[in-house]
Amino acid sequence: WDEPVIMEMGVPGRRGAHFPVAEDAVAEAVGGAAALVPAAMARPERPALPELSEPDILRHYLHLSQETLGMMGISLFGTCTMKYNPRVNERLAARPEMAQLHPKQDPSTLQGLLEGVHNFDLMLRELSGMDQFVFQAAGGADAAYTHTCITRAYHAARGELKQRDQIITSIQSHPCSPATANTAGFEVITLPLDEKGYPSLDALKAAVSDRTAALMINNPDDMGLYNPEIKEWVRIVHEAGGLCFYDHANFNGVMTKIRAAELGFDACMFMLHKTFGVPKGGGGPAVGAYGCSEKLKPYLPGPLVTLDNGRYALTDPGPHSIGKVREYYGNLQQVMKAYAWTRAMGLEGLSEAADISVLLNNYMEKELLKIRGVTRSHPDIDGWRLEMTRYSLEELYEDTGVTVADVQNRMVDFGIDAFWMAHEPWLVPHPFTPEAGEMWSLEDIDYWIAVLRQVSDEAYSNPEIVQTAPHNQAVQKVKVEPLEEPDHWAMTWRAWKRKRGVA
Amino acid sequence: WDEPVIMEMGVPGRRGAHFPVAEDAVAEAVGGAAALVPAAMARPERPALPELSEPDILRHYLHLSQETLGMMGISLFGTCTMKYNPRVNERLAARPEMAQLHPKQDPSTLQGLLEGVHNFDLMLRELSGMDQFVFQAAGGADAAYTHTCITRAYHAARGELKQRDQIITSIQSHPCSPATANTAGFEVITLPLDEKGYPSLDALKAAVSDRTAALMINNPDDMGLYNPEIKEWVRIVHEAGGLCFYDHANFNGVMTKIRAAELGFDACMFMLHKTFGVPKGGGGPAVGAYGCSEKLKPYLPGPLVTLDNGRYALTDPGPHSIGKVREYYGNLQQVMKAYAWTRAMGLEGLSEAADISVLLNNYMEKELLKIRGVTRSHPDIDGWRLEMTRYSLEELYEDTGVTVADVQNRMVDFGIDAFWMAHEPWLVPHPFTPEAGEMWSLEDIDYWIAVLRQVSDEAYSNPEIVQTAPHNQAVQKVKVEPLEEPDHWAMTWRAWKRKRGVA
Amino acid sequence: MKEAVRRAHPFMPNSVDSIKQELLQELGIDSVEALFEQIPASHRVAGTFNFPPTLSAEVELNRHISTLLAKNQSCESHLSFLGGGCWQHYVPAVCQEIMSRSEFLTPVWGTPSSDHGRNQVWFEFNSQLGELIAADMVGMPVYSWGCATGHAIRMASRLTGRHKVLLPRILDPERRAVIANYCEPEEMPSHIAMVDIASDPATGALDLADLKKHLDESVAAVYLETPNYLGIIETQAEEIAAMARAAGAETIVGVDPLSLGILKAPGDYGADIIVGSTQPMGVPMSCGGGLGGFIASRDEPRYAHEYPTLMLSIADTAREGEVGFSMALMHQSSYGSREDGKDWTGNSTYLHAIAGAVYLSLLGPEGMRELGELIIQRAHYAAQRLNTVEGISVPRQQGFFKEFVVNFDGVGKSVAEINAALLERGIFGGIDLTETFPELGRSALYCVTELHTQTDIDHLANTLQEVCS
Amino acid sequence: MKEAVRRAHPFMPNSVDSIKQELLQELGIDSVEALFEQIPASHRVAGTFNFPPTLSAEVELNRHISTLLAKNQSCESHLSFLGGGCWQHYVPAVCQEIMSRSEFLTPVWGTPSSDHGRNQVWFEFNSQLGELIAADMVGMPVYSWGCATGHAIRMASRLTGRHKVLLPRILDPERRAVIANYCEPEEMPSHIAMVDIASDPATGALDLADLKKHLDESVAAVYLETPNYLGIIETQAEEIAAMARAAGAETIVGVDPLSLGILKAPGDYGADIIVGSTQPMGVPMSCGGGLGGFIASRDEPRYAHEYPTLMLSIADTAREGEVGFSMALMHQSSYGSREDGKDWTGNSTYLHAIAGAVYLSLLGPEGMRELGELIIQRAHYAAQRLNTVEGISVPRQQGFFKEFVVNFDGVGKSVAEINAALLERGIFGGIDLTETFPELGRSALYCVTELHTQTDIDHLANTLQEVCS
Repeated sequence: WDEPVIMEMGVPGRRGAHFPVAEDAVAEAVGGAAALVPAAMARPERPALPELSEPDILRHYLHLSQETLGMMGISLFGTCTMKYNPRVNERLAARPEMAQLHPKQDPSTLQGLLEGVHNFDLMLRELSGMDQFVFQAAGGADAAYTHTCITRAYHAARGELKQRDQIITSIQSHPCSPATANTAGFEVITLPLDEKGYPSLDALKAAVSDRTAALMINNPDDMGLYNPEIKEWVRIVHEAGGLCFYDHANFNGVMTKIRAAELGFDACMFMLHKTFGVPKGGGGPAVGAYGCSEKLKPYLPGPLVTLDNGRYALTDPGPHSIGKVREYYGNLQQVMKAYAWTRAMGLEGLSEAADISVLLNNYMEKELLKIRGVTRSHPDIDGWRLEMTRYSLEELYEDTGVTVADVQNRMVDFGIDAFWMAHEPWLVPHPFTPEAGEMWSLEDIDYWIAVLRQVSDEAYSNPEIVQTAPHNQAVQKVKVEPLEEPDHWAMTWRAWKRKRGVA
Repeated sequence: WDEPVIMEMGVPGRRGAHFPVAEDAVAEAVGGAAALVPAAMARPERPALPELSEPDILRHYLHLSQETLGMMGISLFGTCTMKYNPRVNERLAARPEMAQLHPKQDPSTLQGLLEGVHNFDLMLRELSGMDQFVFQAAGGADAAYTHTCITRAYHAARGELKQRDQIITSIQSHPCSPATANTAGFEVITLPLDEKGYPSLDALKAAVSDRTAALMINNPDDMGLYNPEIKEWVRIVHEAGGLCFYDHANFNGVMTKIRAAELGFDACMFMLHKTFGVPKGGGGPAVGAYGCSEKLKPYLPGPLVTLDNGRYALTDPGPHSIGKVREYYGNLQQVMKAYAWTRAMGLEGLSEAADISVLLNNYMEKELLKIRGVTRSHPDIDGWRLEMTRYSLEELYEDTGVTVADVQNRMVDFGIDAFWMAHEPWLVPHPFTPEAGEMWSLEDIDYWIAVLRQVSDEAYSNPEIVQTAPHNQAVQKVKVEPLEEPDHWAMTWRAWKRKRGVA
Repeated sequence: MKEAVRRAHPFMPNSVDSIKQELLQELGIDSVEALFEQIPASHRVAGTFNFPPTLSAEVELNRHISTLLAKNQSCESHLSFLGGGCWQHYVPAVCQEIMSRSEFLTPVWGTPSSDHGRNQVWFEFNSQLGELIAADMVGMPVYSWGCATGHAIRMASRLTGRHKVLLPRILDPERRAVIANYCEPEEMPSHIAMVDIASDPATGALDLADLKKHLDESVAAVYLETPNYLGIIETQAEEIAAMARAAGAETIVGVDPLSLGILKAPGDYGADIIVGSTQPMGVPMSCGGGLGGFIASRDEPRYAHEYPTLMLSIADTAREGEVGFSMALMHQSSYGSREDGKDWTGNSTYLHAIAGAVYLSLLGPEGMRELGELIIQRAHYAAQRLNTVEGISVPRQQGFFKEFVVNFDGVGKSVAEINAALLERGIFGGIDLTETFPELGRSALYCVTELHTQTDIDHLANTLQEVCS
Repeated sequence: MKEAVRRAHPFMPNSVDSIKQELLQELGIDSVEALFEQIPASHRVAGTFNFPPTLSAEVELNRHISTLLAKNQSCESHLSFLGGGCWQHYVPAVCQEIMSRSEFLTPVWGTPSSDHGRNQVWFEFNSQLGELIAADMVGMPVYSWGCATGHAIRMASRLTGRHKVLLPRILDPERRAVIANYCEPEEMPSHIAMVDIASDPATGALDLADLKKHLDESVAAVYLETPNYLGIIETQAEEIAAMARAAGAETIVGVDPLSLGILKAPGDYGADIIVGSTQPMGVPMSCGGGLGGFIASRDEPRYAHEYPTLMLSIADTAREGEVGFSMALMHQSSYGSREDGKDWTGNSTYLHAIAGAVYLSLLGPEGMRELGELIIQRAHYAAQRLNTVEGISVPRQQGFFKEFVVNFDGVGKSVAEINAALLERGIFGGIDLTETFPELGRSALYCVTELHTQTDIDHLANTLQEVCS
């Protein structure tokens, strides 16, 4: 399809939808709409929206859907755990008994939903050892933010907030940990890695003080490395009076293997749209399920879903609550999907999924390292990685001039969606981080490996074909460099027209 | 996508769906399933179905959907009236209150459905002048067949069935008219066209006799020609004691303009999947709505949906009923969609749709006839055609060797799905019959015309590119000639494996 | 709701005055009315139409239709034991997902290339069905099981030149009525006589003695079903097929495909032509709108040339090693030969074939087995449970698949009364057989599937106990 | 339900013993346990999990979840007048169709080429929204209106270097609670003080005198909403923006996009930063799971460089004349700069942007107008009707959009009691304001949209009459 931007399409007067005209009695009673709008606020001209008919609009967006690879192809997007999204859950969540609920309905009219949410809370408690989950955070980063808000409330309740103004994290944590800590007003201390692939205990000890408000850490990290000293870390931070928050973004390889509370953490976070089978939707609606121990429960955002005398209730967590990180209770339709997915998997299924994801990752690693130009981060750290391994194409780049971005673009030509490279800052040059997970068949994984092998071969034999990729896609390579310039960027069609001088 | 046949895919032991194991109490009460199956009928081996996981299956069929053009592109499939299929109707019909109905439920539990069906019956009565509609026929051809069965019952009730063994139709009728007449046991008399484009009154008079059971005719025909003597035809057949059936397949151009009953017909048929906005689904589920006058009502297949004292009932049409042409009441979910579509269009909308489809067809005709190699059937018949025109590429073929099928294949390369050529027998060589209808924008129509112009240019400048088309499709031209040979055809994978000697 | 001003209709992109004017100008006319010149004035509609208000606003239309539908009670809102030709089975979400894809919802008839994906799905359905029933040749689906049977009988008549068919007395009355039309009234020259074959009253199996009595050289086909209308698994199928073959008649077997994970495939016990319903394979009931039928056989020209259906074949393409799909044997269809074609064909239930392909892929061999086992166990459990209710008996406790006859002779109420009482309690009781099979007394046909848990069955039994006492 | 034998899980294609064995062999190990060597034994789970039974059979899972959901009562089964931050508007079927396409449901983050179609839809959403609100720069959506406001206030604080924001007293308590977290407690060095501005009790409009009193050089931003939480259209918006500008403060305007078919666009009366909810544009409420927010502004580097959101730009591609889409200004996001980025970003509500793009395309300029007119007429009709009910008053009969305050001081019952009585009669009454806005007495916030017909409104009035008498 060669699909124009919709702002260019259509004909004046075409209609995509009608609305009823007000009933006669209504119009008689209140008069025309124009008279009801205060003159100062009446819109003088209609907004310059496109004018198309319904079939044209449908076809336009169907075409655009076909120009989106998504999980039609193979996507091993590391750190994000590509999951099967059972379509039964989509259909259930689309039912009016879920989709047509208003958050201010009386809880007596929401009993089924609250039961599902509560049941899922109980399951996550089992998986984490925590004492209460809330689902208000609308993404993993929002859950990290929730934690920073709770950290403020916790220390404020103790009168220590002014003093405790630092949050400690590692250079391998997800950017959302330092970013939300900073947004919440904390100073961020970022620990570097030592040669073992994680920060040293000494570095931690040096960072900890009576200014320490909290530790925010993931484990294993995005390189598939597990910090075996993590219990000690938690002990040290606790002793200094700080809170410990476990970013469980990389839970897939350790599901049912470890529990955050047993490692001593005060709180943790699961991403339902990553680990628990909820569709990613291109970037939400998502859920960062935030769980904590009894200690932090008074500070949770409210309301909590509780079971009282056989009825499910929405309960205020009390005066210490941080209030809200987002309006209402969270993306509960996504929580229901996660609940359904987890019931379908069952405990055994979760355990098996962790096994398979680790098994496949190590198989991939063995095969990928045979490919010319591919190396592994921390090559000197022996042993098996968990569900991910970080690789580098530095050698390929040095040999051929082909960058990791070129390889990414070229692989798309074979129906393989972009791998994840690495979060900033890049600790290894030209990084890439595929994650096998449990949903792709061995055949798919072998195909992925074969494509990377072929692209490597191309890089060594005919680098231009890789550097000018993609070749089989809806559009060619986008020129991204000018987008940092105010004269070139254009976030809307209005801006584009203006900057291009289009009529 | 390079998608293998699913029979080749998978790994033994993979599962796409689980079913529960019987509850303990059930298993205890009845024992294992094996014991419940009579030994003589126990299946010794599992069927050789493929073994895949759910995500693999989903992806396979999603890929195949993307390899289907359907109405993603532009399709002006003549005689079939491509319609917009409002997605709201699909969603409504998928509701459990429609999808999860059993036909043997007590009518008191089907009141909403029956109300919708009855309301739609009333609307079709308005559009046709008939006195009762039934929806049991599962397609237009099935409605024609219904008519032949009713014709039998009508004459049988008069003791004339043995004598009245002929059904008259025209060479321009849809093949289902003669075919269903023959299946019902009648001899078929097919009238040829005269120079005016429809059979002469003399030919009809010569054919009519006391053996005449019925006339089955469409009007306008697929060439966009209207037989202005049709009232006289009906009179002549009636006088001879025959019934007159109006195949309203080409209703789109005359909606709200003429009514079958006012022309004297005893019965008529509308295709809800063509004219009334129901999706075609690649070939059904469809509905041939069959309507008739009071005279034929006693012979209708049953039950009828009737309104009695404010309650909707399923009423037996009585002892003369032909019984059933298909189990139950018809594809009522499709009837509801047609009802919804017709309510959305409204009377004015139907009238406007007829206007637009005729207007666009004549516009297309004007433009298409400018294209080299394109001529019109009956070029000597002046005047405007209705919603279709039949063209011929004979000249193109004579000049270039490019066939109408080549052109069809080549147009697909531009995202234009196959046009309809013509029903058998072809009265003009290399025929094609686009139908503009009301759902395609003028821009789409202009694009269609431009593509045909380009293909014509190609045919004259570089015929090979047309003859070897398609070039941009999922698969190249299929070799169809061997498919008439028992050693080559293979309607199943089993047969293909056997004939190809595949393991 | 009145429309204040004329506005373009959302379904019609050219419903805009400027476009219509442009087109009229191109044609050099003032009004579209001129284009209808072919139609004599006396043919044009006189008078007005009594039409309900236009609901071009989707918000209104949606409300209207959903309010209508909300007046229904469904097999989801209620616990249903209705079967007998349309069955409530679980429809996996992936079937719905694929069947509702716009690409599959909207096509008509393209080229083998433009329809490639859809044709492949169809072929995969036919191929998987072929494995299930053990047949190398499968035609494209027809309207229903009854229609498939009607066509199959006509095929047999053409194959043998004979005009009689033997059918079981135990036959769905709906299906029988459909078949009757295919066999034509006696006045027609090609009339096919329908002769009923009795059943063994004890087992419900076909009475072989009665079959033998009627099976002579005038018989075109013997039609049998397993499980039959009353759920009974026919154990003598192989023997019956052999008898038919000996008499020069075709054996037509009707089958519930969902039984074939555990029951023997018809192709493996001598069926010549196999028919059945496609509805159980991933298609919602939709008050009977989910029906579909199939016709299959051995892959022999003798059979191939009598199919009325379209026939989709796998085939090579112009590219070495690539396969595509195309219709074969078109010339013998009504499209190819009008009245000289085999019966007729037309729009059918092809979208359901897409659901069926997905369904069979999802289940696979082990899913089919599990499903069959679950159904047969739960159905037997239900039969046992109901048999313990005072006044109720289940005459046949064995040898059935998912349906069975429940007799209420010991209850002082008619089946209609009992069903009415069940309905009040949220249950759709089984199909009333009192009038259609009077020899069974006050009986009803109960259907139990994978959707009925033990709890559901126990609830039925308890409610019947309450209702019948 | 017990599992008799281990069977491969349908979601996991490698959950097959043969594959797992093959992989173990490739790795030269006996058991997968070896791969977890990094995790010390003392870290591994001790003890067991108390987990509910596995429902790997979709037929069971579907039954379980749908049975749960059936315990809810919805705004479809009931007549609802709830609004106040989450609104029941009609969601056109095409929005649902497109939003549920597998291609849009499943992607994460590809290349500009592999994501091209989706990126274009996002750009089309931002572009259409830009037209609606009159803003050249629109960021990718955030979690909610409240979150958008919080970020906008922080943007203003960074832009001005000031740490105070003036907000209307009339503000959704939910949204206020969200904003409060963004403004940080006073202990934090970058704390932003929140100061309430009173409203004119008669009109509900912002009290300009009170505003003037607080508007000085310490103020980073003035935040106003129109229509506000109580539905009131702010008529002095232009004046307020001018006052803020004069004080060197930013004007942040929160707006209901569905009002903008008939109400003036914020960009046209001086708004610097515009925020609002995306939920009304084609997204079902889902108990609040349908929320989403937007942030927009003039296209000036000063604003552009303070956005915390991702920024999607149209751009040229390597092919002459072709356009594509890519993220701009990534370096300033938290992905690009960790704690040095602007606030933070992450997974958001981008799927809703797809629904929104379709929604705005469907409505177009005339649909937006029709919708706005219908809502404002029906809402006023409802206000009139309710005002006639004995004991009930609607203090403000004019100047609101779709929501308005209903006062029950004349009724001898609390709002909670009245709502309970309405619920018994199938109606969800308006949001109880008694505790959140005690100055309004016993009041409730009623919401009337295109979904409420005259009949529905009359039914509400009649039912209230019954309930309140």
